[in-house]
Amino acid sequence: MIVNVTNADWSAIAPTSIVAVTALVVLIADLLAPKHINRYAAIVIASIGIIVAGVIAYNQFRSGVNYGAFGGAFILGGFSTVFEEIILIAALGSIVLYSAIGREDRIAGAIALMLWSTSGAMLMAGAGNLMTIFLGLELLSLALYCLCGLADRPTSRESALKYLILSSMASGFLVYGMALLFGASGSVALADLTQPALATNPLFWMGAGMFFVGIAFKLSLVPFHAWSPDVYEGAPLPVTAYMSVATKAATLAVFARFMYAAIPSGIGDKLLLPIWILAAISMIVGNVGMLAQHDLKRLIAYSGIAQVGYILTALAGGTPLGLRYAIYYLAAYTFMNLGAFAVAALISGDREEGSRLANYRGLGRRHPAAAAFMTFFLLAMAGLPPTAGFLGKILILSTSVSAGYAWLGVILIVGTAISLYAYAKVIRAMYQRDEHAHVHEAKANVPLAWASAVVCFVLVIAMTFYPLTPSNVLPLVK
Amino acid sequence: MAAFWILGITLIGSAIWCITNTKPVYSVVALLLNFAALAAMYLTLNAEFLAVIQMIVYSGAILILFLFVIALLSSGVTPFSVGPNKLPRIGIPAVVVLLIALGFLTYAVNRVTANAFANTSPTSPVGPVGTAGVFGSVADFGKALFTTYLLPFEITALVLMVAVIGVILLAGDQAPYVASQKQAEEVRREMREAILRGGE
Amino acid sequence: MIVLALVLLPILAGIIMLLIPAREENPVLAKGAGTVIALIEFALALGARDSEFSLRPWLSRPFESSFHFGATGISFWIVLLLAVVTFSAILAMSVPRQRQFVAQMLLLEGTMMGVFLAKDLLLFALFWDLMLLPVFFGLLGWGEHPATAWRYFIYNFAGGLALLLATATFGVLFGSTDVIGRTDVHVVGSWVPWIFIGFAFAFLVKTPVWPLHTWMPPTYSNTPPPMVAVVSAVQSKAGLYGLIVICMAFMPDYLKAYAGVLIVLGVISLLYGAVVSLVQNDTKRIVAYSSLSHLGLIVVAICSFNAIALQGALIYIIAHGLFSAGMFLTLGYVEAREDTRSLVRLGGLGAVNPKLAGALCITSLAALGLPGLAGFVGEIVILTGVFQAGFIWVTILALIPIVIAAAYMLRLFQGVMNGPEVEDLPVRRDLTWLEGIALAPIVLALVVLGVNPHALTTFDPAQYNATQTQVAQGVAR
Amino acid sequence: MPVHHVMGNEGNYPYLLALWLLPLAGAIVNWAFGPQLKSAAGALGSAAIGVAFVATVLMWGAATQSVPSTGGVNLVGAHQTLFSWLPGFDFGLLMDPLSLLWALIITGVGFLIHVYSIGYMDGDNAFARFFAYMNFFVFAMLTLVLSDNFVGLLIGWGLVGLASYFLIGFWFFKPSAVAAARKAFVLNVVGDVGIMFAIFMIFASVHSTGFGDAFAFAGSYNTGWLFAICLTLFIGAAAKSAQIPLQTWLPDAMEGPTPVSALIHAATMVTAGVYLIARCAPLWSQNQDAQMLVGVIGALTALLGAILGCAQWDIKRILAYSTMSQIGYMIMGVGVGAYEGGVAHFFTHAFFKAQLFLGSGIIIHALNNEQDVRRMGGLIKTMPFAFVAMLTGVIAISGIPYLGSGFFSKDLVIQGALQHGHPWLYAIALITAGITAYYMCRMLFVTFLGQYRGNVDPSDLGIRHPELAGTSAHAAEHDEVHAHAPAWLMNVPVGILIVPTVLIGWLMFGGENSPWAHFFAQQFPHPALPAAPISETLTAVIAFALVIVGIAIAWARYGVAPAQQNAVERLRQESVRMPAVLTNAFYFDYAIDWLFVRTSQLLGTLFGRFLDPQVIDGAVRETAFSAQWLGTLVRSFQTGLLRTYAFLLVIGATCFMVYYAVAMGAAK
Amino acid sequence: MSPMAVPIADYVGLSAVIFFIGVAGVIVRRNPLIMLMSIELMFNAANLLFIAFSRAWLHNAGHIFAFLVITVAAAEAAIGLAIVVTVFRTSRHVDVDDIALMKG
Repeated sequence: MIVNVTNADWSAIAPTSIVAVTALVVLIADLLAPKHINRYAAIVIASIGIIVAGVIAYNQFRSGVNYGAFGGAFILGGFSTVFEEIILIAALGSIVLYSAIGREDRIAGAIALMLWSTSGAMLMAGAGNLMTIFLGLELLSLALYCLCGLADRPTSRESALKYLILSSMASGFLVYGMALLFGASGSVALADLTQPALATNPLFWMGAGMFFVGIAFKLSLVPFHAWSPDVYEGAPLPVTAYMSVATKAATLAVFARFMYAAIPSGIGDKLLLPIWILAAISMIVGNVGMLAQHDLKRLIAYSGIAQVGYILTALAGGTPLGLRYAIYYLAAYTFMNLGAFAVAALISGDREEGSRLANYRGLGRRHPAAAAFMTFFLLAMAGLPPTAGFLGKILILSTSVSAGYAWLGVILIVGTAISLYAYAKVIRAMYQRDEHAHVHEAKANVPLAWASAVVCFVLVIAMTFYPLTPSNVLPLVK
Repeated sequence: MAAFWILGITLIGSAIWCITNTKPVYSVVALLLNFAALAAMYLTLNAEFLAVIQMIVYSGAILILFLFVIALLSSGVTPFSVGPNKLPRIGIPAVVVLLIALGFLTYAVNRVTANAFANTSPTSPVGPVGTAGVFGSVADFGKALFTTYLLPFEITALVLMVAVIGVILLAGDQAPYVASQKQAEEVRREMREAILRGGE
Repeated sequence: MIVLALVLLPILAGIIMLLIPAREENPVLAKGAGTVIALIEFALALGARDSEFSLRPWLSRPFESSFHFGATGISFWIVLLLAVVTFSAILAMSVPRQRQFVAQMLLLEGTMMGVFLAKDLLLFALFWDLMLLPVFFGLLGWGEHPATAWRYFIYNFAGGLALLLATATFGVLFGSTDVIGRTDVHVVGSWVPWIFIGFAFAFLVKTPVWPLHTWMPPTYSNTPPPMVAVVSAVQSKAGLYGLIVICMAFMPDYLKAYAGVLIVLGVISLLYGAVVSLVQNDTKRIVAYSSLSHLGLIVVAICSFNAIALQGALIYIIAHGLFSAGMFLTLGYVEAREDTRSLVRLGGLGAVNPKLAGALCITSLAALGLPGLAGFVGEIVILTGVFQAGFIWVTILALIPIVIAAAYMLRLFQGVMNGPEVEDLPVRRDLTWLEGIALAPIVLALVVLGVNPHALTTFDPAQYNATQTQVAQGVAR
Repeated sequence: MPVHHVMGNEGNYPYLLALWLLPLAGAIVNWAFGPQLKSAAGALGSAAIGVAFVATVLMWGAATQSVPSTGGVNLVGAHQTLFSWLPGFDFGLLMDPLSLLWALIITGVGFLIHVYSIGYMDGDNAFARFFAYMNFFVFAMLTLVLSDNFVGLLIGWGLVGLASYFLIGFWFFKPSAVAAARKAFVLNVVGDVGIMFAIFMIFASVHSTGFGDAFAFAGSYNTGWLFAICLTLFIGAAAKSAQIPLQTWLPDAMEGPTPVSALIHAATMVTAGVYLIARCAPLWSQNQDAQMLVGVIGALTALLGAILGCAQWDIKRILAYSTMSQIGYMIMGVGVGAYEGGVAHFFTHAFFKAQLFLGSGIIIHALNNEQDVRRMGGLIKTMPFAFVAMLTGVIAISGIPYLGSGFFSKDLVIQGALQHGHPWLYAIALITAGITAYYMCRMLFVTFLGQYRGNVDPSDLGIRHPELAGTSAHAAEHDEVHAHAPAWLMNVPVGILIVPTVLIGWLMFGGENSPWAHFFAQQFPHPALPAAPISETLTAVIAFALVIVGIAIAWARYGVAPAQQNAVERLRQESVRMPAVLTNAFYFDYAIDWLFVRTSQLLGTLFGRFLDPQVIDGAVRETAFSAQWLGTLVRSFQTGLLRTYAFLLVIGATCFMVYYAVAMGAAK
Repeated sequence: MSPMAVPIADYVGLSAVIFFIGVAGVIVRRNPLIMLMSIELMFNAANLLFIAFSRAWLHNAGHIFAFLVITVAAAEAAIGLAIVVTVFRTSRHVDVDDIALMKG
């Protein structure tokens, strides 16, 4: 059997390739560029690469192409491109934060790693067989292990170690599950998993179960969530920003493709029930976990645990609209998170002061604009209007109700109520009249971070009034 | 049949030896044994190329790396030791849980019958080990790798690149980045405090 | 378009005011600008009757939703009330950081305009949550105890979330949320009771009704007077408005099924608020608990399913808005002069401040339902209807708080204004002309509506025979 | 909507509008421009009422004009529809003989009292405000009596209560006045609420609140409802007219200036209850139970007021209890069905009680706000005019045959009770007449005979707490010397009032053929009644005998020469030995306080201090705490130890495998 | 084609045992190096499964997958060891229980 690799195949992974190659360019430019500009050189080159990749992906989306490249290893289509765009946005939003943070001499390397990580995530978005999923995931994760450990803090190295060991363990489950799935279907292609005979095949069931363990770990669903607060806290700020969005987006893409396109018909409800239960638990535990946090990144980790629960609520039931609104909420979540991290970067110095919540005390007076932005993003995460978080929750609620998973909607509401309490504590600290707080002064002169915050702000509002949910995604999942 | 059992017992035994040894070096040795047995088992399954790769990559590269690291970490004034166990009672529950998982996994999988695989059309026939063009041969493997599975193969390049660059960045300059002596002291104090506080 | 302007003008003005750098601080200018905008809003509101604006779609799936505003039916009157009260509140206030406060007031006005003008449920829910924020920040920035802000926010946001869930479910079941004021809306199915409960919970928290009321007294006593005037006058009406135009118009059967519970809660609120008011020493808390009592009466009116009672509810909604705003503003002036709200410390102000005493007197008399003022009209029309609907015991119980109201309102008025002059209170100044102008429209409206409430009626007598649903739709339409 | 049954001739009556609105205009002008008007305020206020009186007189013809009867209700008077209050609620003015009578008293006596007030209130800081309130009161009272429907009546009802509140608390720097004002208002609101409830029932029955509709269907009410309507209406009447058990505010109301007591708390407002029952005669006539109830309450109030009148020392409180007692007579009269009698007693009472109050006002004014009769005495020498005024009033109220107007009207009431079949009420009324004569003469003798006691130490007179008894407490506040207005301003109105006080009763002379009976011929129902067992002449004789006994006892105790000489010691003895049940007015105040006020306050405290913060908020707080506790629980799993996380992961994975193994089995 | 001499279920059982021995190693051992080795055991168990199934299906996708897993495992071991070195270079003992700065 000979498979011809055509030009179309290469163009399918063009955005991914561009990102991967950009990483090399960044590394080379770092060697060549003078020391005092290499930080901005790296950021600018990376940004250009990402934007070019984004434009190409957008054109692919517009043209409506839909085919499996490399013998079905990578499926190009609306679904993959939408997720690619979200991942690219996450990467762009995180990379610009390097302008405010980090050591000069490692920035180029870090950005290169982040770009490779991005390309891994993008591969996951388009993965059509188990191998691409596995490799994309490993590419994403391996780069992130390194990125986590790059800051010169004990916590950073600790987070790298924790992430490495736990994530590898989860990868072990994932790959073992893949082996069982391969054993069940005799193929590594996702499309082959829809054979009706598999519905009663124990290998398939156990394989899917172990596969989901890996997925749930990456999505940091309870009880596979334990790594994320520690890792988020220890990792450098831009890495946390990136990780909080990109891993989730890529894993969600894999999960969505799996649940929409790789399950024998008729067993979806039963097969996926544990995931919905975990989503429900995550919504509660994630929001509850926020209540007693002292670190912004940790808080966002818990928040992310809950937000993934929201997104899964949209997917529950497997309706076409559910997928659209999951993507909508994912995009909203991306902007809200990136916005919050941009503000955190704004008030950070060399030692990431923006991460500790103690430093937000009295921010409302010292730096009203930053405080206002932070308030906005936190309230958006809580789902207050007029933000995309609000509309996203409405859409998720309506799909969950119409799909027969209203109990998830109710839990979503309960979780949101708890979350507001937690976000409110941060906001309260910002507007507290505490004259004696000894806190770090905001730098607030980082144009890129400002720009990032403003763009996120505008987009979060705009998405409320013009909900640009991708309309033609579902047919392209398969 | 006999080979499977011998190799299987060797695999299990060496694996248990590996994780129970107090000295990491012995663990590496046990792992080496394990990998070798596994390679042999690959041979019985008509995967001679994988068996070779297993020996070269795992035994030749990865385990050597482990040994280097063990040597590196032990090279200080005192050999490295293990601190107080903060989770002393995790062993028994862990084993119980794992046995449950194992039980359910094997129970479930044992319900599959061999004829589930009967109605398949092989991509290449099974022949003697080492024969070109048959299932498991280098040619068979290579052809698949560079055609059907070209994309995964390409990605491995990136994976390795990440590993290289990542390790360089991680293990490179470890001096804390500080602008001044005063700041350096502050950083150290902060680190000390962070350690004492145990993370909030 | 005019309704869109009603909503957007104050919001934009408020945002712009917030964005002006702090060093350009000019309290008089800020207040002036706020007053002018409030005046423009008033003019717009006057001209907005029955005008509509619709831009579609906002969403087309999973349900249709559009940017649809309209000043029809009761919306017009509440919006007018809002415009008047906001004008009065902004005109004669003095708080620190005036510019930011005026901005919050304008934002509050704009968002509440949105609530009462929205003809789309989703839009309604959006503004519903949004209108919490200015009050929240007002409490945070200018309240005495910031903790109150959280209590206010968490309670009301919990209600907002229930509203959200109910709205989403409603949208899915009916296929559209562009429904307020429509007559062809009938939702059926096993979900409807839950939708109803969601809506009702949100509305009852907002109103509030016992036992969901505990956020209200601290909120009212801590919020700066200009803001609490608007909140108590108009924001608390959002729940009642929702109960009429949503619960009653679309789910009358369920409202009827749960009416017993709601009426019991309303009656408990009535009595509870009244007796608690009787023993409070904080002037603003007295009014807060009295609001609990008065709003309980409106809940009873709505749930009694009687056209006359509903008519009375509309009148009382406006009347309560006017007199509670008047009371809070006047008590605010007292507080600004004497730096205290405690009845224990206040006393004898009337001798030196006859105008202030007059203002407090008229508003408190309206609050206790003095015949000839607007509050009385609402009370008697409501109770006439409730009695006619057959709730004889409810009527009897609802009459008791009227007596108690006389006791606590007079205790309040006399405690502040009458008695011997208190020695250690600071030197005082009578009502300034600006404050007088601020109170004038409220007092005037109280008298005019008390003498001739006919102007307020939104439907003709023939509709007394119409079904409750039709009346509710008529109210919304 | 039901057909409107209008009472009276529909038409346009400018005089009617004028007499209604002029006092309001006066009130507004006085209120708004008081400081600028200065002393002209009094003249302006009086003029407004005077003109209104003229307009009222000019309305006489229209008000007594009968309408071609259409059956059912007797139709008489003038009616003007004003505006639609709400859809279905029309608002109009009705002037029939009953309203006319009240309007005449309100504007006529009101005018005299206004003029008197110019003198009495001269020099007060809030002179203009006083007249604003007084004018406002007249307007409110006119609204009450002129309204053609129950809602309008209730509006007037509430507004007179408000005016009363303002005027009782006129000197609002006095805590006692403030408390009295609040008490009066709250108790009156109880009455308002009663009328409201009656309105609900009437509306539910006839879908209208107009008098015409309510009375036209009087026969069609369910008996139980009709009784309930009458009962609740009577609650209103009782509160306003100080009938048991809502009477306690009236004595306290004497905290107001004396002209206020004369106009509001004697002549007009407190008789609104009488008006209400007379107005609702068609309803009362249909219900024996209601008649019985109201008659009994009226008689009891009359007796109780009289008994309490014997135990008072404050001249105005004596008059207040006498007012209560006399209104008891009126209520009994209209209650049992003797409407003409009850209304007649209102009519004469308005004059003689105003006379008495204004007379006492002259004394109080002259004695610098001294009100305790124990500190008076011998005033006959210094104030002969006041004595004459008071004497005519006492004669009238005591019911000395043919010498005072009270005789005629009281006789009508007493005889009416017998005629309508209530012999027990008849007996009570007769006894009360005797007691009335006693305590009025007691007041007269103690005040005017003997030696002046103003310079005696209060404790020698048995005054225990001079500062609380109101003897000289507010005298001190009006110490500043000011030029008094000319005395004729106060004396002339009193002089004018002497005439009707003595003579007006002759209108009722002549039984069926009296002008009085003619005047009301078309107003009230006149059922055929059996002849009374005791003739009217005999009743008069019995009453006179009892009155003579009363006067004799008073004379023996206070009038005879030894009593005059030992006055100080005797008064002290009497003060000290006064039974506590009388000084505490039969403990009604305590009962109301404990039953209602303190109970409500206790509940309020319980709710406000405990239920709200501890239970309801406590529950919410506990929820928040449990969320916080859950947060701590989640944190406790987050040990920071890698192996814990790994173990968690494995537990999760195990659960997955267990589930899938089981679910797969179920799928097969 | 020759059928497999050993039932496929035996291979699955064997690999599952090895896999869970690896998992147990991660949980109970405190030495990060042993943990990494245990993870290698887990990957190898998966590899064994891939190859066994490959043989059962006579489909070489399993071989390719196993090859990829080996590559990834190598990269992971390299990065993992680098991280372990950075973490423990300054410390006198090697114990994951000692690295718990972050918790809660």
